[in-house]
Formats: sequence, C-alpha cells, structure tokens
Amino acid sequence: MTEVSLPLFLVFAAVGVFGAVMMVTRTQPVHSALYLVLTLFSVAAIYVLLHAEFLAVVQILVYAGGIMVLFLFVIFLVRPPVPGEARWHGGRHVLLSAGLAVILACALGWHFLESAPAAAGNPSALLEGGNMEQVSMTLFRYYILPFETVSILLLVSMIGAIALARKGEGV
Amino acid sequence: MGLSRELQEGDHPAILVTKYESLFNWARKSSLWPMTFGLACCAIEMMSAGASRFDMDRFGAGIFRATPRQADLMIVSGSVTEKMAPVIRRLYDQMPEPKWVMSMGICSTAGGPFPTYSHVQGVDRVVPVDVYIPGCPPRPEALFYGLLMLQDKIDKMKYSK
Amino acid sequence: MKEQLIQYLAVPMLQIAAIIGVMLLCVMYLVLWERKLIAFMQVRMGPMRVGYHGLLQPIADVVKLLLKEDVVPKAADRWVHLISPIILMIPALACFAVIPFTGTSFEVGAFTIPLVNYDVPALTVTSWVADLNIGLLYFLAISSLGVYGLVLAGWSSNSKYSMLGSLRSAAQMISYEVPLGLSIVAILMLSGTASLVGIVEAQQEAGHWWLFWAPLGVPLLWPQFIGLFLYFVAAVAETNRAPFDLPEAETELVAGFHTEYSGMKFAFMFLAEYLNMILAALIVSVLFLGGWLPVTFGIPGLSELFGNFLPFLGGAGAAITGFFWLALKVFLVLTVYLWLRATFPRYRYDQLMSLGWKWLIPMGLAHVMVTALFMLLRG
Amino acid sequence: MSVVQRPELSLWKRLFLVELLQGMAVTFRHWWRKPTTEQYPKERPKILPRFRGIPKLQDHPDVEGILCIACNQCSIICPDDCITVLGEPRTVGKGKQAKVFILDYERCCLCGLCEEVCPTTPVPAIFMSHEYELARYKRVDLMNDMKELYEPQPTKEYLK
Repeated sequence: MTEVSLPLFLVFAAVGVFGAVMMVTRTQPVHSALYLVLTLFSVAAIYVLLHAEFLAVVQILVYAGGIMVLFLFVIFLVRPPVPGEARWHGGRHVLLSAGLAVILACALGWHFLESAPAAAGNPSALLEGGNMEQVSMTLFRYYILPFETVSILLLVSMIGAIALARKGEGV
Repeated sequence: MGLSRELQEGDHPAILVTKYESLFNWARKSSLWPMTFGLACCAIEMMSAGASRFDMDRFGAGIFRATPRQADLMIVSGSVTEKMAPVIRRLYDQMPEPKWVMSMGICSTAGGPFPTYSHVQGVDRVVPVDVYIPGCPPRPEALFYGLLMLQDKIDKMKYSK
Repeated sequence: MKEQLIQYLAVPMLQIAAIIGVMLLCVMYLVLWERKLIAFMQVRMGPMRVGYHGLLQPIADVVKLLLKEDVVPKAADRWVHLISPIILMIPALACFAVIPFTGTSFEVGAFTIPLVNYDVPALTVTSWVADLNIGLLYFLAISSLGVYGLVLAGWSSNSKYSMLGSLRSAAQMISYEVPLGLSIVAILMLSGTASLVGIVEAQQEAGHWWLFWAPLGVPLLWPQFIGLFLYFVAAVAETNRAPFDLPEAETELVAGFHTEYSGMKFAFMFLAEYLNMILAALIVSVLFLGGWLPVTFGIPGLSELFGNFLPFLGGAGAAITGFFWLALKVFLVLTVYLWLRATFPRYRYDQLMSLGWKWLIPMGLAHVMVTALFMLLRG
Repeated sequence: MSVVQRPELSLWKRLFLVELLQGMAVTFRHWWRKPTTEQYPKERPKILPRFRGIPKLQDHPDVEGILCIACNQCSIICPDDCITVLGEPRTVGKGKQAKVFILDYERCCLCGLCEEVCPTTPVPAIFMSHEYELARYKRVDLMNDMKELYEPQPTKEYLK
C-alpha cells in the first residue's frame, strides 16, 4: 500500500464498518439492506486499493448488483414489518454476539500475527499482465477441474430447489 | 406559489426576480404537461387534440402524464358528477404547484344540459378554474384557443410586487 | 508534483465536468428528437412553437421541472425517497468514465492561465477519463447498480403502483443482465481484452468492425449479428424502454416506480433513463460498430478519405473526426431505439420473462459457443 | 364469446422476426409522409358550412328593424334553458320584437334546435355561426346580451 492509498483505505474501512453497524441496528429491513450495500461497496473499494480490480468489479456485479437486489425483492414480497414491532431480545443476544465477535477477532488477529508476511501475498506479481488474466489463468488452467465440479454441484442444487418448489404441481 | 408569496411579503420589489420572471413564465407556459384525465365525451375531443391532425405537442403540451404528481395542467373534460367531484379535488390537490385547470365543455363549466341533483353545476365549485372553454364538445381548435389564453395568463404572472 | 496534480486531478475533473455537461445537453435534445421522431412517425409535427421547430422545448421543460413543487407523500420514507433519484443518476453518469469518445488524443501545449499566472505544463488529454483494463466489466457492474434507484423509488413512495413497478423492474433488470453479459462475451473473446479502448483498437487491427467478423472467410456469415441483436434487446429491457417499459407502464401502473415523484426528482429519473439509453448506444457502437473508426472503415481507399476530414487541424482534426463518427453511430442506434418505441406495443409481464429466460439466455449461450467454435476452427 | 385462433407462424417467420420487421417498416414509411397537422393559430381550420358554432342573432335587409319577433320558441325548445327573451312592441309595423335577448354560452350545447324552430323569414333570426374561439377567464364573460350577440366574438388573434 502506498502512502496515497492509506488514507483512502482508512476512509473506506470506516465507511464499511459504519455500514455494517448500521445494518445490524436498523429495524427497517430495507434500510439494513441498503447499509449492507454500502458495506459491500466499500469492501470493493478496498479491493481496488489492493490492486484486485477484477475482484472488486465482480463483488459489485454479483453481490451489490445481483444478490442484494434479490434480497430487496424478498423483503418486499414478505409482509412488511410494522414500525416499532421489532422487539429488543434482551441481553442474551448481545452477549452471544459480543462473544462471537471476540472469538472472531482473536482468531483473525492470531492468524495475521503468526503469518503476516505470507498472508499479505505478493501484489507485484498480480500487477504484471493485468489482474483479469491472472484470475482467469488460475481458474481455467490450473483449477479447471474443481471449478467445473463446483459448477455442476451448483447446477444440481438449483435443479433440486426447483424440483422441491414445484412438487405440488405434478411436474 | 411559495416563491411569489415570500417575495410579496417583503417590502421591496425584488428586481432580480423580475428579470427571471419572464424566463420562468416562458418555461412554464411552454411546457404545460396535461394530466391524462378524461371524464366524458369531451375527453374524446381532447384525445383528438393530441392526435395527428391537431397535435397538442406543437405547443409543448403534448406529454400527457398519467400521474398528477408530474402534471401542470388539468383539463376537466366532461361532466362532473357529484360522485366524481371528490376525486377531481383529490387529483388537483395531488398536483404540485404551480398548477392550472382548464374547464372544457359546458358540462364542466356550468353543468350543461344536466341541471340535476347528481351533477356539479360548474367545476369551479370544486377546483379553481383558470380558463373556461364552452362548446359541446369544443373543437380541438377551441381547446387550443383556451390553451393559448392560459399561456397568456401564465405570461402575466408576477413574482414581485 | 505539480505535473502529477494536474495530470491526475485537474484534467480528469475537467473531463468529468465536460462529459457531464455535454451528456446532459445530449439528453435534453434526445428527448426533443424522440418527441419529433415519434411525431413524424405519427404523421404530426411535434413541438413547433417553442423556438424554431421546438428547438427550445427541452430548455423550457427543464426549467419548468426545476421550478415545480417537490411533493413527498406523508407516508413515504423521506430519505430513501430523496436518495433514490440520486442512486439512479450516479451509476448512469459513472459509466461514462470508461467510454472512449475518440481514438486520437489531444496535445495541449504549455500555457499560462492569465490573472493568476499559473503555468500549466504541456499535457496529452485523452477522450476517455480512464482506460481500465476491466472497462467492460466496470460498465456492467456499475450499470447493474441502477436497479437500486428504481426499486427504492418504488418502495419508498409507499404507493401500490410504485411498489408494483419496482418489483417488476427488479425482476426485469436482473433477468436481462444475463443475456446482456452473454452477448458481450463473444466480443471479449474476439478482442482479447476488456478495455473499451482495446476493443476498438482490436477492431482497427482486424480491419473490420466486430459486427462484420466473418469466420472461415465466408462473407455474409456474421455471427455477431446475433450478438448485436441480443445486446440491443437486453439493453432496451435494461433501460426500461418500450416495448419493455413495464416498470413505468402508463396504462396499468399510472407511472410505475416514479408515480409519486415530481419536479426535479422526477427530472433526475428522466435524465437517468435517457443517459442509460445513450450509454447503451455508445456501448453498441464501441463493441460492434467500431467506436470512433469511420463508417467507411475497411473499404480500401475510402477509409483514409473519411478517417480525418479535417487534416488541416492536425491531431485535433483526427480526434474531431473520430468523435463525429462515434456520434453518428450513436445517433443512429438511438434512432432505432425510438423507432422501436414508436412501433411496438408493450410486452406482458410473463411474456417478458419467458422471452428473457427461454429465448435470449439460450441464444446467448449458443452464440458464445458458436463464436468459440469458429475461432477454434480458424486457429 | 368467440375464441380467436391465431395462425401458427412458419419457422422462417419466427426465426427472422418477419412480423416485427413488417411493423417497423410501417412506421418507417410513415416517417416520410407529409404531416397532416394543421397549424392552428397560423392556419385556420376549414370549417364546413354545416358546422354549428355558437348561436348568434342576425338581421336581414328585407326586414326593417330587428328580425327577432320575441316569440320565445327558441327559449322553450332549448334543452339547456340558456336563452332568455323579453319582447316589446315593434318600432316599425305590427307585432313584437326582442328587447332583451340573453344567451348563456356557458350552458349552450350547440344543438341547433333554436335555429330550427325560429319562425322568422326569410332567414332565422337566431342562427348557428361558425365561431368557436370562445374561451374566457371568467364565467360571467360567457353571458351575452343582445348587443354582443349581433357582433362577432371578441377574440385575440394568436399569430406567431
């Protein structure tokens, strides 16, 4: 990371965290979804700062552009919540989630402290010849078998979902 | 209009505004989007006014907006029944300022041939009317004449004292 | 440092300002052209009385919309209602960053800004703001965000018509993004790059537009016609234009997702829709019709003649020529857009979905396969 | 209810979207037609002689004085009750003539019954004119007394 991108990283990281916190605390599900989009967006911006443009674009295209719209779609289709109906579940949930957050932070922190240089990777290798070429080479040349296996698995699960959903119609 | 009211409350005539007045008035009169709103037989004539031979779009008034939120002009075309009157009032209230109303045909102007219990004797009892166009129904040219008169009226609008 | 500041901050800013200004003007006159063209196709005149043959009509419309009262329904979600036109507008404008408007760059000599006596070093200004090596993907990603504006506008208005419009638009735009992407894949394979500048340069190298890519040396076998058709149909659906204008279907949904919008907010939505149209036409021109390359490109003798018809201006002449050709192509594509609107009735919702999923997506997959096969056979 | 059986499209027509292209050809042909629009304020519409504009009063050179004899038939037959006639003894000759004649344009439905029943000779005293530019800012302006009924409507010419 160069000295120009560090302040930018801080800004995007702050926006991402802000979005995540707002997402969890909103009672209106549509607002939550919007804040999630904001978080996804700032994560994509951080990818750009890390010279992973392809990943950033795919993040926006798939998560922000596709999946979150379907989320919104589902939120619209189910009964809209009455404002003020969302209940405060007491300290149990807060304790549970705080505990989980602490465990996650510990795990990540340990990982980075133990193997910091290896995890950072080598971005200069990615810079040569463009990011997209690297990703496609990796995906379609070296890991073609796992890639195709995963796609077949996804196809099977999709067909299964459709078959389950249309069970009653005598198809 | 909010703008004009604010300015009228001031002591001094707003000289700057009088310069813009002509531009604003010109823009408003040149782009009167009517509402897709027909009540009775006059609506047929209104549609023909929008169609090829008469072509209301020549005046810049050809974009018929289906929603009152985007319309400037309500052409009350046809007889206004007591049952329809609240609807008209509501649509008028939903239109954003500045807005104008044209009463097309004698039914909406004065009740026309229906001086009955079910009829509103003039749409001016429901909404403020700017131009009345008599006729049963008025020719499209008569509607255009009303439109031109309305444009004249808009041109004379003042924002300052 | 100063050179860098100018090169990386001031020049892009000026470019962005110029693109936004010119594009907004283009949108205004595209609306006028639409009104005129549809009027001509209906044997009438269109705007005639505001300016010479209605030339000032768009200005009047814009000023009027600016002055209109801004209505927010009482039950609306005020903030979302406010930001959704902005969400619509930003992706539409952001996509223009990667569009190459002309191939040749302008050389700007060193000069001094008067009054402040600021020395500007010599610069090379390109016609694009950024030439990303993932330009096409950037376009796809950013344009896919526009759907939020529609969806949120419909939801926040708290009106049933808006809600139905936004639900339709969500389904429609998600569905048609797939054939849109598939139709582009063949072009990516042919050019070997996702940079829009690179795609046009690849066409220049190949000696023909990608539309006329004739595999196996067979003339009149142009598989990219399918690609163009797919892209165009998907783009019409993505921009919610007739015959796929279901989200704002006037006859059923009053005005669809923007039923409750008035004044400047509505104008923003209007602008975004037309900006998206221009963008789709630009992408068609760049991908299939050779971007800034002249129309006579590929015909020996004529291409030099029309490649730069302002030779006395040097590099600037070539740049302006390229810009002219691109503008011509975009204009023609936009005219086809409006022509479609003047001709076809609206699709029914289930027809729209079956067209997208049952026809366009299989066609797109087949198109990719066929192109790949031809490329393999050609070696 | 009748069920319409649409003919199956042939493969050729389906494959090349022939019918869509035919539709586009129709609009394309219309594009180059001469517009049928009449430019109203500049061009006056061609009004056919049978057109019924607003009713007016007229006199005739063969009859001395006011042609209307205040017989009230028009007022009686008027479906909208928009005519009010009051008579006075004729200044020349026998009988009556109209003293007050009020026609309320805001109610008149241009049916032409008044002209049909008008008994005066050689022409009906009340007749359907060809005037149609009647819009007014106020409803009161649409009331017309006898003097106004003899004259053409005051209209502003919008020529631009």
